[in-house]
Amino acid sequence: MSDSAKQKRKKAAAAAPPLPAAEQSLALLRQMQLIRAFEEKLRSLFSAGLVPGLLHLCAGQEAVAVGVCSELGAADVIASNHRGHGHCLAKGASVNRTMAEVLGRRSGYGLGRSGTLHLFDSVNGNLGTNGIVGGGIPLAAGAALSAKRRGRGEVAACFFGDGALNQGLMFEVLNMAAIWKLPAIFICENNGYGEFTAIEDVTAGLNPVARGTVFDIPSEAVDGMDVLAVREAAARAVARGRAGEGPSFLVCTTYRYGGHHVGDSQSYKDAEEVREWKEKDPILKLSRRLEAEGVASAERIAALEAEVQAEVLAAVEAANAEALPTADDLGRFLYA
Amino acid sequence: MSDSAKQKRKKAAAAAPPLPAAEQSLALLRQMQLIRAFEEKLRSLFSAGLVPGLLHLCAGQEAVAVGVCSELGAADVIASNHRGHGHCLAKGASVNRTMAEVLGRRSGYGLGRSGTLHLFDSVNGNLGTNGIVGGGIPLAAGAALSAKRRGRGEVAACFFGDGALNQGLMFEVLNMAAIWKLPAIFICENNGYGEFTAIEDVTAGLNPVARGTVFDIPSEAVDGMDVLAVREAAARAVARGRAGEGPSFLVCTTYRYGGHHVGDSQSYKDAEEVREWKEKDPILKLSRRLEAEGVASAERIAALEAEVQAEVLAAVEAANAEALPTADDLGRFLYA
Amino acid sequence: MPEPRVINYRAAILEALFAEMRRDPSVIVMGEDVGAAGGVFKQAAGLFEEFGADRVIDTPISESGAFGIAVGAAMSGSRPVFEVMFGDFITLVMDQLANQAAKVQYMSAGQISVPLVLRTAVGIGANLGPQHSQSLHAWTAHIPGLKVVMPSTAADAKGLMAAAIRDDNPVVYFEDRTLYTLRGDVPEGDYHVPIGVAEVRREGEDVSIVATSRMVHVALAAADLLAADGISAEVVDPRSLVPLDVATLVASVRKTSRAVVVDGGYRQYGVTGEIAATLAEEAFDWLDAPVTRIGAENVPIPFSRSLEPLVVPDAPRLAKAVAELVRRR
Amino acid sequence: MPEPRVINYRAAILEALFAEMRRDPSVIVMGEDVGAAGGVFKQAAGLFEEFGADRVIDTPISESGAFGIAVGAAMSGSRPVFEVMFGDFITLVMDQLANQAAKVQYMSAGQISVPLVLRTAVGIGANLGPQHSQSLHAWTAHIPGLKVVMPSTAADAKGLMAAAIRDDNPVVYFEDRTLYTLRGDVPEGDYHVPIGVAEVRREGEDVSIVATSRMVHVALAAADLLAADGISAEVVDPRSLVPLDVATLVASVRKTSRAVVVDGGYRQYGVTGEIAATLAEEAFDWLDAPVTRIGAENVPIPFSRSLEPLVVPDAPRLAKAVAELVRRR
Ligand SMILES: Cc1ncc(C[n+]2csc(CCOP(=O)(O)OP(=O)(O)O)c2C)c(N)n1
Ligand SMILES: Cc1ncc(C[n+]2csc(CCOP(=O)(O)OP(=O)(O)O)c2C)c(N)n1
Ligand SMILES: [Mg+2]
Ligand SMILES: [Mg+2]
Repeated sequence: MSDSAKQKRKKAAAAAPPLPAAEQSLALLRQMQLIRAFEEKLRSLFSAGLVPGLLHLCAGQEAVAVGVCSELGAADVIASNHRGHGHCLAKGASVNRTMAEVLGRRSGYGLGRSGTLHLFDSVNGNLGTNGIVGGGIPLAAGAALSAKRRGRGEVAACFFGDGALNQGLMFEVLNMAAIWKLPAIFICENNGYGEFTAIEDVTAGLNPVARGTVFDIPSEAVDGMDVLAVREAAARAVARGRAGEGPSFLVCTTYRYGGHHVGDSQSYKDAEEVREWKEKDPILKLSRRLEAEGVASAERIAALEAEVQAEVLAAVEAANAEALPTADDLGRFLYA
Repeated sequence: MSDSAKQKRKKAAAAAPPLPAAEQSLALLRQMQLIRAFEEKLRSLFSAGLVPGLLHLCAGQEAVAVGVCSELGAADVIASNHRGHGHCLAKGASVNRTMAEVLGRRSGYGLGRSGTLHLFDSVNGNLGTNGIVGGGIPLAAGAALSAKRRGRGEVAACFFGDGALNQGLMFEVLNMAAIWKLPAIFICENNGYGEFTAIEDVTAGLNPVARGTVFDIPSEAVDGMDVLAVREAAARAVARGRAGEGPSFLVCTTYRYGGHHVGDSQSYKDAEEVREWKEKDPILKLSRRLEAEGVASAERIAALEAEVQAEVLAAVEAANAEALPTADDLGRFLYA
Repeated sequence: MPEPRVINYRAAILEALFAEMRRDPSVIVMGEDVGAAGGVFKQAAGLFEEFGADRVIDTPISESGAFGIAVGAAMSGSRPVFEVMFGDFITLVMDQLANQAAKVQYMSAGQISVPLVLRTAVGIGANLGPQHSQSLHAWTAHIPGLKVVMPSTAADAKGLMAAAIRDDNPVVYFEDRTLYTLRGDVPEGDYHVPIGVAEVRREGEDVSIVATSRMVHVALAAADLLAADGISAEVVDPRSLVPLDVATLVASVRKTSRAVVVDGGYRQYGVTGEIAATLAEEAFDWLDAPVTRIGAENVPIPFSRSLEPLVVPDAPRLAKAVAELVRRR
Repeated sequence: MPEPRVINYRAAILEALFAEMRRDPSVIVMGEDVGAAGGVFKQAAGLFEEFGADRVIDTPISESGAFGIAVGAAMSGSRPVFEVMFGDFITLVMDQLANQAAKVQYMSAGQISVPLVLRTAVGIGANLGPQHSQSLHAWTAHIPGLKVVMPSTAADAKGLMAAAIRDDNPVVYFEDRTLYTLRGDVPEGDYHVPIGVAEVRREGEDVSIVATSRMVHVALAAADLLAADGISAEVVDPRSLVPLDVATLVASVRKTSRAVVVDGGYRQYGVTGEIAATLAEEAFDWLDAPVTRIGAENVPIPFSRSLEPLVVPDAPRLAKAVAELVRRR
């Protein structure tokens, strides 16, 4: 990443928002810890050859998923992308069924046939992770259209990376969301890279936020490393949606610590850059504040951490105890 | 069209640019007259059942094609859209071969197989009219890429309507033209409607010009009813392109007097609106200035008009004398 | 079954749309100029007036985004009927159709259905040229998870539209513009034609002509010509390509021992290949002659009045081909 | 012909790219991460270093716009080799491919050619799931004006890439990721394989197996199994789908009197239909059994380790199917 780009990305940091009530704050922390633990476990399972296919992890980006989803209700909907475990879990997905699906077990959300790229969870309003960059964007807007017609104040959010900022599909959908005043929230997780390519090499215009404002959509830059900042921005967006005021566009500056997928050695990044971002870690940041403001002790936080680790381990064990799908499953659910 | 939209569109008019030298001024006028005469003739032939398919005429919009193409050289390239007779003729296409093609004669540019929607003219650098809204935009950008690699300062321009402003393709191409600094000129002919739908009903954002600036592309609103204003803006864009400074985006406010195609009764417009725009007619406007500034007498202008009428009539006669393509032609030129 | 009465194909489609929209408030219509304008071919006339802008939605010229939104709407409680103005433009929605809509039911293991109809008008004959005349139904038929229907009569136009709207899967509905004014008996009231059931349009003994959509009428006219020539042709209309009613098709061919498959899409790697290969396999021991195929010529469809009529078979040319097959030794 | 030497399929493709780019400065490469990264599968490794950012162009994730630009570049003096990272994503470029690139030569009556190569990697077997495993070559083969090649060996990978780049038409080049490490004799230096010529990979007497791309290797392995069983199978590789070398295929089937067509795309309305229908028609009087077809199962390709191997035939299952056909009474 170029120096000027780094500068630009650093500026995104703003004044710290106040902590929510203790229970809520701890819930946010625990959710981020859970996502981190879930994925770190997957990383090691992958290295041991136990995860089929490719694995895109979101370590470093947890605050975006958790901050946004903490403002959504069960009747609200999300659509996700290829880096979507965080979004799914934050929206309430069962750890067990998610783990089972990623590991290809019959007890997973997709019968173990779909995997990480296609995690659907209708009970919790999740229209799926997606293998097509930008693919989830119109799905969320469509859910917003259904929600608008129902008139119960529900909203639909979608998560996508900076890479999707260049898909024509995104522009088309933003335009329609604006003219139809859809209760949709578009959340760009700008982690600076699409695969091995830095955003500034493929993306014209100084500020991605302008890609929302050009459609007169209220758009803002958000510190994506701060779950509270994300939460505040999401709250504004959700309120607009519920009030019938139309869509919002949030560009959350964030970072993936790891490669594009597990196994990518990240030769296109310098180690210093990764180290710098890790200092801004969203879990660390919230933990420090909780301690500093006397909401939770280091022990309490460690206990939460142990809890989520145990939950993840149990999920892996449960998954391993399940069968793989069988030949009989090959043709099931092709048609309704 | 809503009243506020009308207001907005009226404001586009700016201070009058100076007249070019007499010969050049007359050439601009004659070119616009030719396009008008060509299409009015086609309109009557169509009504007589002599034109196969659908016919989209540009009466009212001639200044854009003529203003832009007057700044292009033979080695520069254009790509056009479904309303493209003006673009083709302004870029130097033979009146006879263009007429023959639209009438489906073997002597046409496409062997009489392609028609109005697919008028290609490689000698004059025309990559074709196009049946797909937005379809020509990447073609011109591709030609700009070739031109950039050749390094001879050539540029490529494309013409598209306000309807294409909502195609994701347009955004994608603008982004790439910007990051690659392609010598491309994007010209939106904003005539207020896409088929039967007013632009403001389907297009978010107050100002289409912002769809260029969001990519940091120098973008401007242009009075598309004034050939001299278009010419000036095009000159700036061409100069930028030739100098290696990248793309430009021009939004020319204009109007089609007729329906979307011949036969469309325009029930979605009010007659008053059409009348108002006809007062701003680009041919009339230039004629009046030429007279007022003593460059050409009314007689001279009438003589030019008679000349182009004769040229068009001759083209129709020539076309009518030609054969239709035959069964032997069906399979020709499928592959190179 | 309700009483038949004569209306045209376009009106029959509209009748189904009105009925389904009245019956089920989750049905919405989306497309370019489908609102106040009533559709560029008047194929949506009156819907806007009755159901309003909330349910009859004019989209910008943003096919892939708008269709993607329709898919998302279908995944969340709506039942969109989405129109792509010309069949040639489905090129623009193939990702949303093939990679999303077609696969969601399967990938979600039945958690989420995609009950939508993609309707699109095709048709050779109006001199509209290469980008406004082709029919790419073969592409959609290739993708598991989609259903594909091609009504040939006014009654089927109504019955298959009603069935498509009620179906919980994505259904691609290819309507032929050149049939819009075709009149026929259409049952009033609630009427639906099951998707996946072929229809024998004319019984015959010597040869089976399997014909899709508009080609059914060409085949029926050819059968008349052949009858005058002493050849008895059976005409079978699959009506839906997916699912394909193989049993009805095969039964016909086993009876006649000869088959010609005729379709309006490009012949190369088109639907005639699948159907002919299936018949040749399933009726192998009954066949007295090879199964032959006729499709559109393998060229971009010329706009020209002299060439366009040569691109797909007319009754005389089809009759000639059939007669040659019947007389083959 | 230059000397052969053993390299792998991926290296063979690259050898052709390097050679053609050196030979002709108008050849450029475009795609996502094809530049400094050398391609996500290293299928473009080294090109950027030798030819620079001016000729090896990293595109944004804007498939339709970027491919459209490639088409425009091809219409104006460049010869782009455009990469679509996964074959599943050609859904995003179908308008530029089918409505523009394929038709320009015809519509312009030969004034403007579109000399470009669309290369895309397909391949079942890496547990990548429904949106990263399917092969939609049938769609491209349906469109007149395109050529479509599917190399199965390292030598063909080189020779067909060289031929595709030199061809003045748009050529779609389907490469199979699972063959990247397949090694084989590849002639050094200038080597090209004519597009439209099939190759008999193994001679046999009892049955012809027509197999595309990776299925060629499955067929060869099946032929070994069948040989042990006393059945002599001929394996024919069409190598290009358009144009299709019908003569070579038909000659094989007329010789053996039996045929199985096997391909890695979805079976329904896929390329096996066209090929089988053609063989059944052209070899009708020679056939002792119906032409049978095997493709990918008609479902989204599951990512699961237990199911993915069931989706396309392996040698034992193919051998079984062939043996049944040969023994059919
Ligand atoms: C349409 C499409 N093009 C290309 C790809 C391959 N691909 C997968 S992820 C990715 C990069 C996405 O970058 P970004 O949107 O920034 O998300 P991130 O990976 O950074 O979270 C690419 C190019 C794809 N999956 N879909
Ligand atoms: C991709 C695509 N969608 C829809 C159409 C049908 N269509 C042809 S012209 C047109 C309106 C275009 O409006 P605009 O771009 O403003 O050009 P204008 O006709 O006003 O000059 C439409 C919708 C098409 N040809 N291509
Ligand atoms: Mg990114
Ligand atoms: Mg317009």
